[in-house]
Amino acid sequence: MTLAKEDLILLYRNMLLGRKIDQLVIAGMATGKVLAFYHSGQGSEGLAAGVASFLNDDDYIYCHHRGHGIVYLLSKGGSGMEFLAEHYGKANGSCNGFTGFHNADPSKGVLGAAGTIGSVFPMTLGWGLAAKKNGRAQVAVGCFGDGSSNRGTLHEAFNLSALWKLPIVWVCDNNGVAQYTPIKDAYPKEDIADLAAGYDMPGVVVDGMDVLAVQEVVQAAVERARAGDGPTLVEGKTTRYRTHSEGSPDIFHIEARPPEIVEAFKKRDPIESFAKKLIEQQVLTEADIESIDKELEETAAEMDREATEGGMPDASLMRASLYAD
Amino acid sequence: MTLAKEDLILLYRNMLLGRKIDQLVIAGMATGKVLAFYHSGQGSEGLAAGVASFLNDDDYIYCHHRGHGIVYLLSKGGSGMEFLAEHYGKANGSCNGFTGFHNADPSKGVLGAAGTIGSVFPMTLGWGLAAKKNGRAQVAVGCFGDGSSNRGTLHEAFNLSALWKLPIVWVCDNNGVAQYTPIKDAYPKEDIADLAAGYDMPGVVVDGMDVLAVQEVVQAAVERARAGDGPTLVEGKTTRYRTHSEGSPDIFHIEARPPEIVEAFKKRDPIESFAKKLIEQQVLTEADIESIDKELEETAAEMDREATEGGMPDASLMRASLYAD
Amino acid sequence: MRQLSLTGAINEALKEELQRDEKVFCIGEDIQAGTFGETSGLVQQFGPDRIMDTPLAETAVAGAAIGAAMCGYRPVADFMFADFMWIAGDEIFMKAAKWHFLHGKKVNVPVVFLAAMGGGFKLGPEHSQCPESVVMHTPGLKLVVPSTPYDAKGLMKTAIRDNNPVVYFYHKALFGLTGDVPEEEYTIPFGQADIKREGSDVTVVAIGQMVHFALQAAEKLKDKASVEVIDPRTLEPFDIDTIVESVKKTGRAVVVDEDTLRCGVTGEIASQIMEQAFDYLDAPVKRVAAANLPIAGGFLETEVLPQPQDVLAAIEAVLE
Amino acid sequence: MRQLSLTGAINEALKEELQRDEKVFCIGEDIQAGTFGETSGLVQQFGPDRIMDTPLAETAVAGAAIGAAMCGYRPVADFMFADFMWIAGDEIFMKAAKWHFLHGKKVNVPVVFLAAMGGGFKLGPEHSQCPESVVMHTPGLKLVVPSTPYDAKGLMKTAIRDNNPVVYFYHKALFGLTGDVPEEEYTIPFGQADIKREGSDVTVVAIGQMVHFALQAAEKLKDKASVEVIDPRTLEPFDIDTIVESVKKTGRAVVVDEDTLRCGVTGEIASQIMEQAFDYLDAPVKRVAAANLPIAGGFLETEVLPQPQDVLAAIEAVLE
Ligand SMILES: Cc1ncc(C[n+]2csc(CCOP(=O)(O)OP(=O)(O)O)c2C)c(N)n1
Ligand SMILES: Cc1ncc(C[n+]2csc(CCOP(=O)(O)OP(=O)(O)O)c2C)c(N)n1
Ligand SMILES: [Mg+2]
Ligand SMILES: [Mg+2]
Repeated sequence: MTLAKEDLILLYRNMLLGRKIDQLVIAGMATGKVLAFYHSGQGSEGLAAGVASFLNDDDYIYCHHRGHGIVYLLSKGGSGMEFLAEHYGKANGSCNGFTGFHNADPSKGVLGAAGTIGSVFPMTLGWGLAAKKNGRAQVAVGCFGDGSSNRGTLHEAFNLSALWKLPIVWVCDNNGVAQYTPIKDAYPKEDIADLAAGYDMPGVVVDGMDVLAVQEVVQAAVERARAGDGPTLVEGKTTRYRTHSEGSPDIFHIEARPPEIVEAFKKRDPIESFAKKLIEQQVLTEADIESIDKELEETAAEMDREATEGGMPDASLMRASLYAD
Repeated sequence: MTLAKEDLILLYRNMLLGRKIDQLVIAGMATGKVLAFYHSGQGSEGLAAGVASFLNDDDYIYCHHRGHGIVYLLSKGGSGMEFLAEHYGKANGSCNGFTGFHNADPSKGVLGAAGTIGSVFPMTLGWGLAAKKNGRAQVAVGCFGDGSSNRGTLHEAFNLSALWKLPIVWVCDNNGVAQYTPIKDAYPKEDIADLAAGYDMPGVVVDGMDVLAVQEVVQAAVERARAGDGPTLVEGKTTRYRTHSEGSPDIFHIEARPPEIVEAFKKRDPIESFAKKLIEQQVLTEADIESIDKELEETAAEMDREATEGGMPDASLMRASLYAD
Repeated sequence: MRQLSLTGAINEALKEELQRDEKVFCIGEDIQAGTFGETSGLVQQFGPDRIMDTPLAETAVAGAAIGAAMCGYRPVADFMFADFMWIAGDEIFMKAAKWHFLHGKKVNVPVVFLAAMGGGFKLGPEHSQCPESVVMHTPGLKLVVPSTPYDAKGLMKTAIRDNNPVVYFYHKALFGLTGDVPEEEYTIPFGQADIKREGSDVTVVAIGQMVHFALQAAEKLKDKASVEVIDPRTLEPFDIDTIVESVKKTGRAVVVDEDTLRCGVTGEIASQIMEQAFDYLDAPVKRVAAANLPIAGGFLETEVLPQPQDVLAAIEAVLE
Repeated sequence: MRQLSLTGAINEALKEELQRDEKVFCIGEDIQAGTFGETSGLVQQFGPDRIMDTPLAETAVAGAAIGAAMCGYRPVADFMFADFMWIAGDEIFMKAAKWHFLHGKKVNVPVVFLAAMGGGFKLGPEHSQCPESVVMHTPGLKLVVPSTPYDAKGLMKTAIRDNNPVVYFYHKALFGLTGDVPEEEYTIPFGQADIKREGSDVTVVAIGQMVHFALQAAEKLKDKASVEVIDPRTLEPFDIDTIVESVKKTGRAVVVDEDTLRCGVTGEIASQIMEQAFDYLDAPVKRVAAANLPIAGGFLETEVLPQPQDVLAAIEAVLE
């Protein structure tokens, strides 16, 4: 698929709106408006938008926890307002304000995610199995981080997905760090994509800061999956602009994380660099970029207003939520 | 290390005594003398003896469950009598008759094994970590099957053992089947050894029916580990002469396991073929082979006698065994 | 009436539900053959896509089932031995159990976790447990433990049709137990205890194989005392009302289960009886359960697990 | 006397034991920095080989610790959140717990599993649990739950020196709680409950953070009733004698814990009280625990977890 103008603009909007919402949550953490914790996704919007912007509503996705999945969610068609409201603990939140940070929108193939890292593997495996059984050429996309890739659940799910040729795209957001642990102290090789060969599965490394490069690689993996040729592992190299979670130190073990790392990546910020490219390629003008920025600023603010005005969560509904009827 | 005559004979004796004890347990299953279940190890004696015969007493080993580890145990210097007594549920069993099939002889580096397949990975990882901390050039050997290799614990332990360059030798007894599941329906590739590359770990395939080939490959891996160069994965191709456990059907899913498979391997029986080789190479004569056979027949019978005469297990000792003092 | 073994009853329930609803499938290790016969013969009729043999990978088996359930399927994940559920601990106790609640009631997880539990085969501590308390303790999991072929079939059909995760434990010692199972379709609602024997002097609440130990004891005591034996059949939902009603009549209660005593289901049931029938109790509720030890294999298994004479002695003790 | 926070007391105990015995080491994810400060500052003194940061791999962390313990080391495996122990379910509940017994007393497993438990931070059902009952239910695991900095330090030193697997849960809400901690070396033996407040009208058994809720309630009620507050400090071994003695004096008991009610530790403790002090009880033992729901995040967390007013109300109720 070659991208039409509106496709390119969509990618840009998904990244930009995601970052604006990310900033709102960060602000909300400072004021106590956000109730639990927050793991900012700034720095990996390119990977997230490139992965999720052109999936179908009935494709399943397990969003990575960076930004609590906001860019994946928006790209998949989910609601930013509900995302914010959930973080504010409000009844109009994506999970009725029961959780403080989870997403769920089955109508968009967003079936949720767990608080334990590495659950992406068994859950996405099951969605991929269902997708294959459905026989409607759906795909399941499982997104995780470099640290998550150390969980044993990866091995079992990678093996079965390859063995059963399930329509799954495994996406690793390799930002080089897991909480305070640099990847060199978590995995002996350079590329996590190298794990794929052990399962006869293609493993592809892509520049996660380049939304178009990601989109192209993922598109190929999605087509391969839809065609019944089985899973692919895509590893996107990104960075984490901020600390692991708001308020936590920015360290490798006990030393400061070398600022050069982030600085180098920031020069290739997925949003700014893509804006530049869109202007160069005359897809958009400076003025367009500005007006999109204004528009999305308004959109985010409106979402924030609506989320903030949400009612308190319903305790009796919560008590009635242990079981499905 | 090139093997001296007595080394070659030791390999032969370890395989042969192991098979004789295996046959005693099978007979005991039939008479009800053996209390739990039994997973015969006939067909993989060559791999087991080749792996364990020349380790030091202070090297740790996690025995694979085939033959409930008997050939590994004997090769490591453990007691066949205690092995039998444990299976007969007697007080003189390796675990005081508390378990019916477990082994433990810390003085020989046999720290035990679990009833759940795949525990070999985290446990051996810990022994390897201790070995490295001890700084006495010990190794830890973790033995498992092709089916076991599907457990997620493999990924976590392989990764950490490679990352930390632990002195571990991972040994896979690939007999092509896990209970009723042929490996082609459990893993998409031909060689499990291919998993090693994902961890920057050497992966070696060896003919598990050839005790000398195994010994050579394992020796190299052990030396590598002792030298501090990290773990190696050794995959030995073997077969399972008998059913998964005594009394269970010999099937792939629901069809009979093709007899040709076992027949082909039996032509290369690790014990018979090694006897032939020893005679050809004039290490032993036909007469020697016969007298060794007689001798070990007696040894096994004597072990059986002593095990059978063992007293009933001590209930009060059992109740006092919840905790170490 | 037509007789079936308990395993045969489970097998028939699976077969009927597989026939009734194409969304139902079975998944697990070596289930096409069926390690205990529970799934034997199904693949011949329904094919390998609906009776799925898997590699030896418990987190993947659980995940495949849980994930597919979220997408509208009704998987029965067979864990062979109940002990092995620990290996998929996160998937069963944190994913399946909490997912529906955690996602604002938007996603259902209609999965059945099937596993054989209990001792009697001298298989040692990793192949003999009855992990009932851990399941009953976990909000979001329903728990079925049948004691007869009739209950086994009716409860399995209900489990598969339930829109929530259901753990279904059947006891190894009852595999071959035969009993009446009507040819006609029937289901048994969750949360309805069954009075297996009526009595007026003492109430015995027993689960799984222990129901039979209790019935034997009741028979032995029939000239001395009238023993009521109640089988909850499902531990979640739990029918405490039937039990409390009985205790108000008898004034004495014994709770029998094969799981480890401490923090087991016996303590929970005994506490609920005390809370709701304290003034009716003529004696403290007595508990019979496994000793606080791993389950020994070999000859000593009987020293750890509750035996028929222990149940008998406990009933006699509360009657004094 | 010198004041330390509860986390600081744990940290000091680790430091002293690391100094005392070179076989002691700490292992876990991001423990060199220390997610909750429990291990902070140790790597600077003891180096990365004894304060080991690991990849995100719970079965490997547990296995590395358990396996090394079998070889004579005394690892402290830090699981960050108690909820994550489910991920190493097989390793902790089937390997560590059973190994010594299973291998005829020939192999010891002196490992400590350290984890923060409990709610109060609105982190939802996978970061807020108090999985006490599951541990207490498992033969072979000891269980420590401190409520003060003094207890936290003394019990940690005992835990590290114990030759068996010990699970050590400390409550998130108590991280910063400060209290007296002597400079001098001391340890606290397992299995000795501590009477945190003496009283004669009602016995309140409370665990972890609940000890403080109970003490607040006792203070509020001091003009109406004399409340005795008992903190078991270790749930295995469990000091039932001190509790029974108290109940024989007061005739009334409330058991308070933050873990889920059903099959929780409260039912076990209530049952043991009934069994050993039935004739002394003027009212049924009352239980206060978490509702049978996953632990909601956000504003609704307080609707699921026991609150101070719940403890107060329960005490008032048994006093009627
Ligand atoms: C099973 C589990 N272990 C540990 C944690 C704590 N934790 C949350 S995020 C995280 C780091 C994850 O790193 P990575 O997968 O690389 O994702 P990133 O945060 O870097 O995007 C850790 C250790 C958890 N939530 N679940
Ligand atoms: C975790 C776990 N799952 C399943 C089983 C049941 N089981 C015992 S041995 C076995 C097959 C193991 O196959 P493999 O590792 O290839 O060893 P083999 O028996 O073929 O030598 C199975 C499924 C078990 N004991 N533990
Ligand atoms: Mg990362
Ligand atoms: Mg095999």
